[in-house]
Amino acid sequence: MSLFWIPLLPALGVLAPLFSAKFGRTNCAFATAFAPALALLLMLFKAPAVFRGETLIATVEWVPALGMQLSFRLDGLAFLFALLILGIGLLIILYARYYLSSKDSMGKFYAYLMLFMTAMLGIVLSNNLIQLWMFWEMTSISSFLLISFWHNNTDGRKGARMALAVTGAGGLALLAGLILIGKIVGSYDLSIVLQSGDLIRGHSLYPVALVLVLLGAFTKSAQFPFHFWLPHAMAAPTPVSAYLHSATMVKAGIFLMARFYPALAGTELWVIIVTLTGLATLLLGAYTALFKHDLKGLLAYSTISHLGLITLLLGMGTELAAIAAIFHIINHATFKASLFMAAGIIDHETGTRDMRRLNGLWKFMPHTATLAMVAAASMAGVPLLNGFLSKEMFFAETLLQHTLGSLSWMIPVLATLAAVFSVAYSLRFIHDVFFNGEPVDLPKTPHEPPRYMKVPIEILVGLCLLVGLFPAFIVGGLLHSASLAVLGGEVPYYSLSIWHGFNLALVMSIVAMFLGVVIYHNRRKLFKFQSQFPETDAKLVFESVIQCIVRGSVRIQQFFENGSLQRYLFLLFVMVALFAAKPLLQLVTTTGDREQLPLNGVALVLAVILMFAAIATVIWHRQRYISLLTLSVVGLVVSVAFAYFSAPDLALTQLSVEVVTVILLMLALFFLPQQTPKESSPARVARDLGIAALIGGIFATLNYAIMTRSGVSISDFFIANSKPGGGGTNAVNVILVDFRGFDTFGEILVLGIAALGIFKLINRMKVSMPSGDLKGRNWTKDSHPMILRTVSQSLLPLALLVSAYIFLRGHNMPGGGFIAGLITAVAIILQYIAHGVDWIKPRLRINYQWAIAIGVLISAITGVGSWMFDKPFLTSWFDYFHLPWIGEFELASAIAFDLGVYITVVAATLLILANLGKLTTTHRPTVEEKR
Amino acid sequence: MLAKPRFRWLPMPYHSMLLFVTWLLLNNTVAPGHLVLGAFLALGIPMLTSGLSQPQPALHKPIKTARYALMVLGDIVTANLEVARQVLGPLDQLHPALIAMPLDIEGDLPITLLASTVSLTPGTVSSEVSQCRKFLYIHALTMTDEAELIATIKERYEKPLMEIFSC
Amino acid sequence: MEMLFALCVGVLTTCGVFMILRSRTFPVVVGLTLLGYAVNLFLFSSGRLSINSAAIIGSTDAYGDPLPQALVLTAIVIGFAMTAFVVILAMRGRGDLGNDHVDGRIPDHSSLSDKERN
Amino acid sequence: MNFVLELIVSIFLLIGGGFILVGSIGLMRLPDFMMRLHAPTKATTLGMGGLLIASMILFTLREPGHISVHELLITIFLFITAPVSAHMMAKTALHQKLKMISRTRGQELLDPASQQLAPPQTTEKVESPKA
Amino acid sequence: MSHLVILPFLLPIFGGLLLLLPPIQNSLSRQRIFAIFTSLLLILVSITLLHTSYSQGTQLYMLGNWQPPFGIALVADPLAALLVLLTSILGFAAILFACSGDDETGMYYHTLILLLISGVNGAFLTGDLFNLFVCFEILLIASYALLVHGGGKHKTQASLHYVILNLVGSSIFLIALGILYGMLGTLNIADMANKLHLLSEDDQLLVKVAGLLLLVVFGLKSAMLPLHFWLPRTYASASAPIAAMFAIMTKVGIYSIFRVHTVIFGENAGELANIAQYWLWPIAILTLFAGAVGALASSNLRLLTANMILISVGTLLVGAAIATEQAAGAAFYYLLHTTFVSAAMFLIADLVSRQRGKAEDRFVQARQMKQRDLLAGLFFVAAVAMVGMPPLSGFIGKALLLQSADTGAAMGWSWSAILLAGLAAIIALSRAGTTLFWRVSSIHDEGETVPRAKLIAIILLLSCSPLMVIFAGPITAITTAAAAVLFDPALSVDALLPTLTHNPGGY
Amino acid sequence: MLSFTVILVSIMVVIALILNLWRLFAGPDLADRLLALDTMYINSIALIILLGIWLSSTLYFEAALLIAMLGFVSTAALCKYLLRGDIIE
Ligand code: NA
Ligand code: NA
Repeated sequence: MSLFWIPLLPALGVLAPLFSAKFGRTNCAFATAFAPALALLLMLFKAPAVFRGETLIATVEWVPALGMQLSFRLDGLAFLFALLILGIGLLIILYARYYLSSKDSMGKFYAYLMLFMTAMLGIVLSNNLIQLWMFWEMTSISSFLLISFWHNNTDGRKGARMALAVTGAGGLALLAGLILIGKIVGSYDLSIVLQSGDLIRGHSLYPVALVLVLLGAFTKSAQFPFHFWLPHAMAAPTPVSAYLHSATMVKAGIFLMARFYPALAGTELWVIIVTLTGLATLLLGAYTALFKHDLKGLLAYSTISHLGLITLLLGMGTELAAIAAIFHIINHATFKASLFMAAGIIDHETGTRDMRRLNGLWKFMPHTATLAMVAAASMAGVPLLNGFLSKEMFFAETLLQHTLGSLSWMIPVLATLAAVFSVAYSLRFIHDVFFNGEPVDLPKTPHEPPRYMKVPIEILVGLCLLVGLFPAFIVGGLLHSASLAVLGGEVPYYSLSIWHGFNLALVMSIVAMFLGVVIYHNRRKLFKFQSQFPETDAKLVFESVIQCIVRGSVRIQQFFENGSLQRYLFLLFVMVALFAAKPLLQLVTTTGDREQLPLNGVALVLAVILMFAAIATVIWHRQRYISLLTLSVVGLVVSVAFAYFSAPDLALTQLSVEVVTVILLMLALFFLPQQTPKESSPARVARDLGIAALIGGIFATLNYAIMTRSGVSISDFFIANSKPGGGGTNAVNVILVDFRGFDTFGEILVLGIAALGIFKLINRMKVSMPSGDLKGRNWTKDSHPMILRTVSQSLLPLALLVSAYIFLRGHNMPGGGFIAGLITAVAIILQYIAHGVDWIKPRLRINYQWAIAIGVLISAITGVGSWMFDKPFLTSWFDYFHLPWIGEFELASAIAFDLGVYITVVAATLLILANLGKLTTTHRPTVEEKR
Repeated sequence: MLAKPRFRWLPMPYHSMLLFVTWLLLNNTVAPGHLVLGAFLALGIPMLTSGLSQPQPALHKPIKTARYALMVLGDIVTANLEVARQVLGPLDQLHPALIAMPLDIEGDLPITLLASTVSLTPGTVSSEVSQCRKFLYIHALTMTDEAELIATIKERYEKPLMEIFSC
Repeated sequence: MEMLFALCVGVLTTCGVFMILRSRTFPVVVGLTLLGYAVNLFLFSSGRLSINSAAIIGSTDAYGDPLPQALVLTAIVIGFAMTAFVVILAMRGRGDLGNDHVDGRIPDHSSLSDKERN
Repeated sequence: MNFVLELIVSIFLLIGGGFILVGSIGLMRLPDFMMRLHAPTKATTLGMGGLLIASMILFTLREPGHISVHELLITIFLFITAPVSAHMMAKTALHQKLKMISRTRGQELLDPASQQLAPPQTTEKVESPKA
Repeated sequence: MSHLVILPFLLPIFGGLLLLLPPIQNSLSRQRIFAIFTSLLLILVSITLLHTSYSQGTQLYMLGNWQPPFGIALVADPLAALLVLLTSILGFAAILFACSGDDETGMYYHTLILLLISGVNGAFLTGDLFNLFVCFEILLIASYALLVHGGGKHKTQASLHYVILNLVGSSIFLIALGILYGMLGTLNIADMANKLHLLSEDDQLLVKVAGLLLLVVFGLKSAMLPLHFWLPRTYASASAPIAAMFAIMTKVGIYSIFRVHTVIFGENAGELANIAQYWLWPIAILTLFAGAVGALASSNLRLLTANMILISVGTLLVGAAIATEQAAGAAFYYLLHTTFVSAAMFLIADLVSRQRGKAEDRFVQARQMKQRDLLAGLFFVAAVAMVGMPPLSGFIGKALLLQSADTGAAMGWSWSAILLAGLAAIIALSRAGTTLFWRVSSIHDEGETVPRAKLIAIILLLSCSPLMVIFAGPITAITTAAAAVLFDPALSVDALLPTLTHNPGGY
Repeated sequence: MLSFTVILVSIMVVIALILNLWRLFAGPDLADRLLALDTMYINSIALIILLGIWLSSTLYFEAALLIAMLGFVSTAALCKYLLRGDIIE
């Protein structure tokens, strides 16, 4: 379990800088370094076991559904990488302590750094594919934060975004690849996956999985053609570049290839893809590096080139090449990190990174210069330094491979060519910066940096030397155990000595050295040649591609989502037609076997009236008042139809709702234009008519098909239980208040909410009112005709009586709380129409809002009442009582429920209509005034 | 003369009576239970709505009222037959007219009743009451003599109504 | 009879859908109401058509299906609440946006301004 | 049900139906709005009256001991409301100054009526109202 | 007998109604305290319900004591209970957030939110299709009223579209119900699944129409292509806490697709098995595409968040299209995650708007926010979760879903669509974040400091994301169980229908 | 005989309804159309009464009563609109 502490310590360490930042920079750095130092120590304790070739694994179950465990694995490869991450990480912490200025938020920086360190450790220690991916993506995120650390700087923001987009995309591909591997193997457990190499390689989806995983690796490791983000990530503070972009994060891709080497490598496909990608990257990076005037730009391309080199090695598929790759990982990390740190010092001390201005710094900072020169020499592959050793192994391997068949000879040649450029740009780094005349126009006078800022470089350069001189002693064990992990079984013999005799590889090195010097010497001609090509700034290209995508998206979106409701509705109807039409086309018979009702003349005429009225509504829809009248006719006929087809309750409801709706629409008519302009083109009308007729046809067909079919239904239950179970003879009403009282409860809730919502809408509503009618006549001055007033007033008690009648009989006969409520409401609305709001207001002091709440509460409490009898919500109760003289009568909880319905309906309707009325009690302009 | 509520619990006795009868009509019954319920509603509803009603002249002659109602019913039957003939017959024999009938009767309810009677009896529709409540504009489907029509209405309908409301 | 009923539903639907596809709020509301009628008739008829069979226990020998009736009742009430809301919203829209177009803006090809139409 | 009852009911029904039809024919035939306004009175008064009486008779006499008088209520309602509807519509027509056929007498009253003014005092036929 | 099942529906109703009455109605602070109290209570109830339904199996509540299919039954299976809990937490956050001012810009805020919650909870709990319609209407009408909360042109306009579209949707729902009742003679979902087999092949076609019409209806609610147009504008124009609350609304549609199209039209439906899936595949992919395009085209944070919701809808629809128990479980986990996170993002967008002056949350250079680091931190967490990057909950949901794709075609389509949409999201959100927080024109100290209530609300929602990762094991266990119930007829159908004592009649 | 009469009278009422509809369509003024609608309300009452007689059922009485009451309110409101524009003020 102690394995968990290795990533966990830095994870906890994220908090350390945040809390210690206020205690000064040095304390903050120490506090930050504590956790990784401890983790490093912990790991070193594990070293003997790892060097013995053991694989330490610690697992905790996490998400079984995802096959995801929290599982860590420490083998040679993980050990090597973890060592780099923690070791260089500690040096970076020290370095950053001096690098960051007092304006920078050190706490935040260290916190991001620790987050990154955790993620990196997570990747290399993961023993579960999904977990590995989790940490993989976390590096993308934390590196985004680190690159954009100076976020006021546009380059920083854009560079970070680009890095995130590219590595994020790769990460997504990787996820797909890993899940695919998991599906092939049946487990995400790395130990199992690594043992299932043959299964994976033999699977038909292997190419897909391989490509996906490699996409992840290549994007992360800045392989061609995904390399372009790395130079722009150099906008990051230099400690970040040194850490992420040389030593660790970009190596995550390499790590991935190494990690999956036993599972994925060894096929032709692997060799071709990885080798060619590596080769292209190697060449491109080496060549481009030479032309970069920016110090960090040069190092960035150099990094790309070296990453290509390692990739190439891993691609060759031979065991020795893999070992060479691992060795070069170590070497590159040491010399490149130190070079970056040196570049950071130069930048820090001079205020520029432009090599055209940086000249002759040797005089100002000899100590730094020396360190940089040793590291650069290692980068160039100068003997006695570590870079030389791995490069030599590389050359040797290029000579042994047969990747490209008869063209395989090209690989050593191209490798040498890359080495030539590598020597050239290393030389440029040394000569152009530290010698080559006097500095040009530097913002600051350079001098040596603080003492401890150089310590990390000294350590790394020392390592370069030590490894270069005593390779087997220093890294032998490390390399061996890592190779063991990568190769999965036996490690072949390899020699870590400085001298392998005078062989072809050495010749290649010597040629590279010589030609490199020649090229650097003639660099001006080469620069001139290169300057003929327009320099494409990847950032600009990337940004413009993104801009292009964004603009395209905007265009697509504006085209489809043009804000036109008519289009949206049209699509909705098309969808309905599409979905319904397909099954209907397969329907064999429309007419079912059920006996149909005979047609009669009266019904026919009524139907004709209904259809004519409906069509008239459409034809006259632009004269809104007329369409309202025809609409009323439709409503009337529908009510009569309900009555005709034995649904008296429905007829009553439809009638009362109809009136309220008409009143509402008339109110709307006053505040809306009274006519509709002719807007639709004939084509549009035809289109709309087409889809409307289609939908109409579909609904009619469905309706006919259903009505003519016989079927089963639960309805008999209601008929049978209405009286004995629900205590009422009106089955419809018993369903409403008892069997499905819950629906009714919901329904009054809807009505209540609608009223509240409408009241909310009316509140502070701006209205425009027509000053006269359609023909421009003034409205009459007689706002409340006397006769109407007088009669309405006497109708009110009568209407209330009818309400009471309808309400009380509802349970047994057509009627009920809802209809009664609407009758009451209509009667009161008639008072509003006849007398006006001003007259009613002081005479009818009802708080409709309260009434709605009380109405719904009465129904709810009636429902809850059954809890006392240990029955579910809305369980009804009824009984028959006998009183002398009066006779038998029934009491039922349904009546209380219905009372709630009644009150809600009255209150909601009035809240809506009465408040609408209030809108115009203020002055209304006449036609003349408006002119 | 305006009727003042005589009892607090019976603000509109005629209304209450009317409601009670209506309740029994609605239920087609004189069962005791409904008598109680009807009485309760007949008392309760006016109490609820009394706030919303303007005081009106009281009915003083219930018997005269009934007689008036029957007379109007009779007029409706005879006039309807006459008008039906006119409607179905040649239209060019119709001589419509808009007339203004001076009103002697006062008060909202009496005027309303008169206007309603005029409208209910076929052949005439009360179209407008002048703001001063002194004239009733009537449209007649066909009219031979204006004075005669006015006199008939005044004699047959306005006078009894004035008696009923004693104004 | 069933055919006639279905025909009515079809015509009401057609008219409703056509109106819903208009560009001004009022016709759309009218269309929604028409469609509402069609839908209620449709839902009602899912209990099949029958005459003289009201679901009042004791009033007849064969009862129609009371359940769709109850459903339609609920649907009518909910439809009313929704219509009311959309009507007021349309008014609010006219007040806030200055016109009664469903999109809140009158497309360029419309020749009439809102004021002229009043 | 005996023949006499059926006959009586049928007669009332026919009376009702007849007047309803006459009213609607009038609505269709009559030449101007104010004249057409007279038509529905037929439907509401004798038309509905006939039908409702028929219904009352039928349901009262159909089964012994059961009276059906609630139809009266509809009649009462119609008698209360129909004149008011007619009045309101007439008022509307006056206000909108709808055209009446040319032979209509008293057209000069249209103006004062639409503004609810007293008629102009020029006509001698009308006595001036008491103060 | 336990009434636990109905409490998530009733409690907010009682709370909401009491808010309308004195003495609570009289003062805003009383309203706030009461609303918070109610929603906290609701969370407790929901947790209890989830625990009960998970440990003791599906809870059936027969309303009115009528046995299904005759009466309406509430069905609290783990899925419903889980979503009820989600709604309750969201509701609490929306109420808490609004307590520092948003509830004053219009009337009835707390009442309407509570009633909305009850509608949503009702929709999750009901086992009756018509009652589902009623619950839909409750939540819709409450959402209409809430949408216009605060007033303004944009809200009016957006809600006009939203309301009209949904009214048409409701009509289609009723038509579908008419067909289903006409052919199957029942309204209970489980009973429908049973009765489907009794129909002739020809009659089944009619039921198929109904099933597909329901797909349109649920699709409209869940904003699937091409019925999604209402969503971005609607969500972007709503007040922040309401937009946050709305994050659950699309999920109701998704939930209904799962409930109806799995239980009624699932594997065991014979000829009608998986009728929705044929359409769901292209729709899901296109929805993801539309969401990605929309996200890239968004010009402000609210719009972007709305489009992210669209992406999440597409992702969930993929889960529905795969139509396996595993996919459903994955989808439910993802559903929880995306609801929390998008809700939080809406709230964050509001805070951002308030500190950026006239620029609001548009992606343009503007003055620096007063509490930039705080807001940037919140945004960062939300964004990481939203795009599905580790270590927050998005990645587990996404990985679960990708993993559940089984056939080659399913993998090809769903993976590429989901992953590419994820990439678009990364690009869009990184652009958004860098612009909003880092492209600063000037440094002012104006703007309101974030009130504590708002901060707590956001942190509450955001912290759900890491918690969902840490407790991913138990949570996926619940979502898996939730999915299992849906896919097992013994649990989703047979268990809900007591042996009938009544023989159904016929026409 | 009665059922024959009922059918005959129903046909008369239905013809009346058609005539009303014709007036509703023909106008010419809004008031004419309104009058036609008002007449249709009354004729519908007749139709429902006839339905009750035909089915010898009193279940439809309330529907007739309601049309009588609500039709009036509707007509009054529609008139008020033509007169004043705003029906509740
Ligand atoms: Na230089
Ligand atoms: Na008004």
